Amino acid sequence: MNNLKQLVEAFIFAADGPLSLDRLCALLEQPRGLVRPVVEELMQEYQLSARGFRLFEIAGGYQFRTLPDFAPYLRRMAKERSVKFSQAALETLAIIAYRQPVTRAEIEYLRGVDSGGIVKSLLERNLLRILGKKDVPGRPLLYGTSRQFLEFFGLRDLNDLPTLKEFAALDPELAEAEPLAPEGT
Amino acid sequence: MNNLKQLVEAFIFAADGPLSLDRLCALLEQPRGLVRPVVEELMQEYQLSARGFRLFEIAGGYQFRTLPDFAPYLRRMAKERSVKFSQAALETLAIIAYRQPVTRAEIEYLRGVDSGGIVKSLLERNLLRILGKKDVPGRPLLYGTSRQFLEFFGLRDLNDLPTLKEFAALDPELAEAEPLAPEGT
Amino acid sequence: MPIQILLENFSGPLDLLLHLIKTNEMDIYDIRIMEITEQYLSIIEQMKQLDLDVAGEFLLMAATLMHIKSRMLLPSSEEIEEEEGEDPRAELVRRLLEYQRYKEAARLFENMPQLQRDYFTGLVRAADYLELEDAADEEITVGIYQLAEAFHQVLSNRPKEVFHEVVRESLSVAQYIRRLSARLAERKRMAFHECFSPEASRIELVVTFLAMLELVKMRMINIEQMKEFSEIWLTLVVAPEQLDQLSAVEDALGYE
Repeated sequence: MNNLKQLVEAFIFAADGPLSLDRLCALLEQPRGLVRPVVEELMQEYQLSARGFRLFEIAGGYQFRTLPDFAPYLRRMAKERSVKFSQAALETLAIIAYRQPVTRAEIEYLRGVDSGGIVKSLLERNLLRILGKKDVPGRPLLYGTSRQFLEFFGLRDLNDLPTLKEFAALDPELAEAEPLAPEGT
Repeated sequence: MNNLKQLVEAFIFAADGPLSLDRLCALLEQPRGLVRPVVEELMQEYQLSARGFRLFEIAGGYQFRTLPDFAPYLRRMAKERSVKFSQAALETLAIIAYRQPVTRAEIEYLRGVDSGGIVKSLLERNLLRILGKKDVPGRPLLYGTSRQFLEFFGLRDLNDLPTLKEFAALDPELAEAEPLAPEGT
Repeated sequence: MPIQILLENFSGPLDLLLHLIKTNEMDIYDIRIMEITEQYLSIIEQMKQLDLDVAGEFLLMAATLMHIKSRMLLPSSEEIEEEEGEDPRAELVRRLLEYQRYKEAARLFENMPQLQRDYFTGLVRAADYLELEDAADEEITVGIYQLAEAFHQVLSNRPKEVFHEVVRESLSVAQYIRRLSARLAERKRMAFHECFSPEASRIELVVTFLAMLELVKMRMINIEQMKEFSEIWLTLVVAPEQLDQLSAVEDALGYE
């Protein structure tokens, strides 16, 4: 029966939200009378041992969660999770990388939406730098990518950015796509 | 110090991927010398106790995962069926994993067939990454495996790849091109 | 003996060859090339008779095999041995061995525990209950590929009116007419593709093309092609001095 406990633990752990007793029984193909005591035993075990997380009963189901005491620390980690990008940030970064030097207006023209906030956050993440001002009325700022950008993507220099043609060549359907090379360096 | 172990456990549990020792130390604001033994103790504990999941060392970090033994049951719960690789995709992935950095032309020479579509789909699944361009005419892209590749196969690093049966290469040139210990991660 | 083989069961010609070597219990270092070539060709022939597509790679290998066979048939005088040095089969053997190795690796990969098939891990669990501001915004792990792909997307979703707008703003067709006719006056005859600079943006290409059409319409140039798909030639059909009249018509073009 030890095996059943391990299995219950594995199911609750791997579920992507609180797992109800009914669902658990269905998955295990075991009656409630057999499964419920196992879950309760598990909850007790976690309660008694000094672990970093516990088994909680939440929203009609069971779920492992870290102890509330640790929340301030864990939030620190959550904030740092920013090595990932939203689709919008990625698009903006891509436009700047391939089209630099580029103004905010040009980015917005290509994306079709306001991009000020995203440019600002990319600047804050040191992925962009300001290359100067464009010689047109209003003298808007010109953006380009930074050294950190190259480091982040593991590029030696901007010439290392793949041209779209190289990807198009992988896929016969895309072969007719525009062969746009990064402009300038 | 028991508190530190709990916190380490909570961090690893709550992280959205394998958590490296360096990152863990930075989050805890503690030196490696203090954190490493704690992680090792935790790993040992999970190894010895019959739990539903364990602490694994994967892709240069630590992560809780269920035991492969339970997979047949847990698959019942998985929402998306894991995508099965085709023979062609596995061959391509193997060539890239063992020979990286490698160009598309090299892959195709080894396989004897066009592999563009497969490379593209592996790139889309994040299992590959572009390592740069090769210093030969045409500057073709160089492919290698990604961190997600390690995560996917539960490998600590590329040295964890199974060793391939050696064969007596007929061509000294090819034998030289054999450094099977892949570079970097 | 008819061999029932479907090419699609093989990931490529090397895979098929390995299969033949194995079923014939041959030593990979000493392939009986006549036998193998014969069997290989008969399989390809069968496929063709069944009206099945045979991928080019399989045909290429057939050619390679026949080439090796012919070299094996050459009298093996010692001089040739010394000159050529290598066994004609050597490169093929090397490729087969190397391929066999990765085929084996592919099998190992298949059996290695895989995430979401053998290993499971709760995904992004902290976001569930730590009340993260951006938990809802789906984030993606990126590499250069994703970056390039994003740019590709932007370009393909680009607003349609882009041409008109930019044409009006910065590249006037009139200007390109002048440029093109000046070059023609100098050279008398130009190939179609020479009119487009390889660095030109898509917009420039479009404007150059429009300029070309305008010149044809004004009967300033002639366009000819010898046969289908061959090079198209542009010839100036007026005296160079007459090009001066161009500026007069410019305003009437309506491009501004």
